Amino acid sequence: MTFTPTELEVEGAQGGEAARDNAPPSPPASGRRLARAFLKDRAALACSVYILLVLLMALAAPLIVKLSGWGPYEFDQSAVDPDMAGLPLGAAGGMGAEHWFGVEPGSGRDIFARIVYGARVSMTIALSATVLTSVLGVVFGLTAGYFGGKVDMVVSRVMEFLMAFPALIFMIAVLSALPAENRQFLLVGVISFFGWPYLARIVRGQTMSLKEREFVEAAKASGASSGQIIFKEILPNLASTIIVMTTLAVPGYVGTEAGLSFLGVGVVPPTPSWGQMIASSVPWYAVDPAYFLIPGACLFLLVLSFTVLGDRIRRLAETGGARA
Amino acid sequence: MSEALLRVRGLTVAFPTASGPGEVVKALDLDLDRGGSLGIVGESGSGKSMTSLAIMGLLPKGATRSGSIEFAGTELTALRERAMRAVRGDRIAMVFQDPLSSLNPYYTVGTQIAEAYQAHRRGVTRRQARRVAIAAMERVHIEDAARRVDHYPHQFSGGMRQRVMIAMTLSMEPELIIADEPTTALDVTVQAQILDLLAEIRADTGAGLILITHDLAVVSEVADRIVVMRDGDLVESGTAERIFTDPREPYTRMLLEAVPRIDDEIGLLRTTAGEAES
Amino acid sequence: MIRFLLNRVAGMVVVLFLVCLFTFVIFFVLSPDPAVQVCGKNCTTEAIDQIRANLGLDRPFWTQFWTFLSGLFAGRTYGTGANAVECAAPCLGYSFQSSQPVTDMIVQRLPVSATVAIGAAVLWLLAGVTAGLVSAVREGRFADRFIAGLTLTGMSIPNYVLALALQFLLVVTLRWLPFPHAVPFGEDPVQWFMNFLMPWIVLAIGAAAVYTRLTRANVIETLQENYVRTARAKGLGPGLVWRRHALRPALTPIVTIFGMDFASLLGGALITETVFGLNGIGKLAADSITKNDQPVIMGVTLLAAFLVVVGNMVVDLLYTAIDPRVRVGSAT
Amino acid sequence: MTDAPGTLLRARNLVKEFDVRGGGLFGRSARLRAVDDVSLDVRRGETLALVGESGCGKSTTARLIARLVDTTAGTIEFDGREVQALTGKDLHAFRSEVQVVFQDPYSSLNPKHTVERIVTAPLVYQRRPIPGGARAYTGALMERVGLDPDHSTRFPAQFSGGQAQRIGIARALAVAPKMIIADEAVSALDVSVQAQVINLLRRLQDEEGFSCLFIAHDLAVVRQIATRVAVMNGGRIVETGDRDQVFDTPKDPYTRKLLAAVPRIRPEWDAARRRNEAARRAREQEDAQR
Repeated sequence: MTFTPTELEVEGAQGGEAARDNAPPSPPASGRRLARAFLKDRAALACSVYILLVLLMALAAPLIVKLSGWGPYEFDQSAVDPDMAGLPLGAAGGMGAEHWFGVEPGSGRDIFARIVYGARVSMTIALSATVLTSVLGVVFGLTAGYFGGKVDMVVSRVMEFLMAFPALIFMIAVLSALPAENRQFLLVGVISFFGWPYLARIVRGQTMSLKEREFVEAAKASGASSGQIIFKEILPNLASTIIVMTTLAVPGYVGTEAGLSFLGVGVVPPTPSWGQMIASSVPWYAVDPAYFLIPGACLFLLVLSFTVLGDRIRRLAETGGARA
Repeated sequence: MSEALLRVRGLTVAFPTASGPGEVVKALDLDLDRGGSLGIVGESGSGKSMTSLAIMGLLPKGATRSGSIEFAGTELTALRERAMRAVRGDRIAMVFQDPLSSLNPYYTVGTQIAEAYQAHRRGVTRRQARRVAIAAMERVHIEDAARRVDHYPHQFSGGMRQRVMIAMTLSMEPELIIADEPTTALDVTVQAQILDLLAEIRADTGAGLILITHDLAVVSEVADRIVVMRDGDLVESGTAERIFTDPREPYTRMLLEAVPRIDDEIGLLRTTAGEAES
Repeated sequence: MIRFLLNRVAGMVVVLFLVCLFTFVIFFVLSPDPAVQVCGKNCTTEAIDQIRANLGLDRPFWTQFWTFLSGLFAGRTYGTGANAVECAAPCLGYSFQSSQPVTDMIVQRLPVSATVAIGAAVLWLLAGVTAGLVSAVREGRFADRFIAGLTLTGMSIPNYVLALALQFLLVVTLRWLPFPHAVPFGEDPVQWFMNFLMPWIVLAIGAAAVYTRLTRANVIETLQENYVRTARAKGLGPGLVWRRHALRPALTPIVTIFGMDFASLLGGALITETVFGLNGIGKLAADSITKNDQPVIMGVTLLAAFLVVVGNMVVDLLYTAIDPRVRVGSAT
Repeated sequence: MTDAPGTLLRARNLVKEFDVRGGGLFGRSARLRAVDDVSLDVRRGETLALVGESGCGKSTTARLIARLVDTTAGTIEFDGREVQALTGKDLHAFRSEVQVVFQDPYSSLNPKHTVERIVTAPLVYQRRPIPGGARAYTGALMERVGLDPDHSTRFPAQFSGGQAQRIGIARALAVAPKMIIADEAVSALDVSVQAQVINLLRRLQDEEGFSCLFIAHDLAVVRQIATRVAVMNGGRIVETGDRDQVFDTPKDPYTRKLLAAVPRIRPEWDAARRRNEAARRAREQEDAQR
């Protein structure tokens, strides 16, 4: 699994350049102009629509399942063929009016319902992890970057230490060693624990360069406290970086959650998650391709949407900056 | 001796913008005699740097150039890239403002001086090129040149880096040196040394010089002809003495009045008409 | 220079020590009693106590940790008297499941993982840098936008989805490739190559996408440097300007990232090896997780961390060798 | 040592050292002495110019006096109080008595804040009421520095360099300081704009009577604005004196070297220009009368 670090590094490096290149700095890109540019971009629009759709699906899961008729945990033995080792009856994995996306081989559970509920799990975990990482990353990055010296040394060493870990293997190791209760909380915790340094490092770097800008000294000479300087003077200048970084982090966490569930240390069955659905489809892919194609495509599209969106927001933020 | 070295007529440089092409240099005329020195003066955004890049054929992507640039009888705008490359560095050399970023940090200064020589003189061995590099560095008074030739740009001070840049142009014995704000990034004592060096080299080699600067005092010490630019327009041109003793355009007069003098009366500095303070 | 080296080595030792400690805490303190697991079903209290004594689990935490650490460097002996088992350095303990030494298990699997990693690395480096260069040269044109679309897709596709999709397409539907099975290189090189082709592709795609973007961004940025303008002003031809003044500075940072990515891949490609049934370190880890075979998981984790830390250091040294600004300090 | 009457700031034997460490366990640690035993006085209402080339320690000295960095040794006495010892309320009071105008007008203004927020920041940070409300107060200050008060909701990037520097001056004036430290405040500006800002500073000083510590590398600019001049080299002050004494009869060899290096327009050209200018004016007047 190509984990996100290197990619984040790329983005970070660019973001850093953009922030340092400031002669003369641009006016803060007006929200309305950005929105207009955004609406013109069809790819970005399509991606937002898909993300919204998945979000909506996750939020209204019980309602949607009522409409489709089958719950995520209900077995439908009538939809599978016991003579064919439980292969779904009918073409394309049993797709039809009864089961919109077909059924799982063997158990006959409705794939649509499991996709809907899986979206709920995946989104909750990815978004919570993103929020937690962002908070940790911003707080530690700002603190280390602004205060420097000993504080910076401690935070930087911790970050280096966490980043030196083979994160995926270690997450698996930790999760497999820890008890299986409250897996979802553990997942969020473990993902965030290993994830925050990547944002923190970039925030730290930008804070260090912002700190050298004279407006920080001006604020200090005006009697501002460290807290006021950090939150009132520096943080507003980091806003676009943080937005871009978090948007780009979401797909990473969606992928990580799915990957961990795929490996069997993520969400515990029978709770559905997309990664776990793909994992359980491995023995069947040759005979029932629909079983892995559907969650696979859903997952791919979600990650793609977030990546494209993050990419577009970054470009908007940059050109908004260049168009002084 | 008053044979023309450079004759620019109607030079226009434009960049495409959202509202049609934006002209940063507008119908500029320049003349420089062989061995003469021309100062181009202007404030930021006057288009003086773009003028030099246009002469070198090094405009950034997207920029368009029109008009005529005649160098020693050759029309540069009609040359193909390959022929222009033979002129660049060999017959017209350029010194840039920021010597640190203008030198490649990955190579020794010797390599960077020698590669220009090798590019223009066929069949030159490495050893020969290196000797040329050392000679050029000695000529710009870098002490211990034989050892310093193997040092990297970051191992030199700002003034020494600018000397390296000048050595680079010297190795080719160019007929014209274009120096774009060569002393702006330097301290005043170092600036004096670099200006002296440029004068010395001109006297030795008979090369023509175009000095681009925002500093009227500097240009008054170096140039015999001066061109004043503002927003891409040529405001006024003439001999240095004429411009400094009898400026005809209001902008030139204002500029001269605004310069703080080290040896003149102290009083209210005159600024642009209408914007003067109280 | 020597000072710098010493600093790096010291830092590395500290990180590795912390990794050991961290791993050890998680596996021997937080997880359920290993002795019970080793003993299996129908176990008596005495038997468990015996195993505890053999494994040294009855001793205090720091003693256990020390024994573990010294085992890594000097080997250790399990049990006493006739039952004593000698475990040579670097000793990572014994598998609960197969009772094999973990070190041996890892060493056996190393060639497969190395093959997977090297092949994938060659592929992604070639593809990524080439595509990045093309993108940079054709900036804003069709080729650039096309590659940009490809990279976004490549970055977004989870590799197990890609692995399954490729298998379905190339093996099941089109039958271009055989079903993956282990064939030694000496026996049938063509089969061997076909066998590894899919894992290489799967692993390379995501990284290639990242390298493409990185190369593109670096090259475009370098071309705007003042020293590139100087090189052109000297009258150098486009070939020289590119080779000397644009590519070297632009590609240097890629070395850094490549070293780290490659090192972490050597430590096992869990998902890819599992999906394709390749008997590498990644699969070993995945299998041990399902069987809850803690010494093996721990061994693999330590190995992976070791590789990343060492890779990191090698990259730093390489960087020092490449970039004169780091290599030679400024004089006066 | 007795206090000269009217001395506002008295700095004695200032030293500032920076750690230049290699970092890590085996890093070689070195100390760089940026300011080395500097003593200076700023009298009420005067402008003391601190000149020197890059890296001579003049900016660090300014930061020490503004208490933006802590001293390694030495004392700074402002208006009878020891600056290093100030805390809490006293420090806030000091912050409104000493204000700084920085070199780079864009870098010194927060790009994400409006002019209004920037100009009133010193009052807000010191928890002081804004007389007459933020909008009106900003407007009045902007007028005083020659800016359009209607532009108070704009962002720094929407102004030119000279205008942005005026915003920086307005911010400094917001708390009616006793001393303004101008750190290369006109170095980044084009010559015509530079002249305007110098004139503005001189006018404001006449009106307000604040003292000024003017840090610069450009001797010609310094000569236009300074009452007294201190020349720095290698972290030390090599010469202090009244402006005319320093410029006309410099004592220290370094000062002489510095002065000799300044490029100048030939005096005879300037004289000729002034004659021509006078003649031209006379002609114009004649034309007008005709």
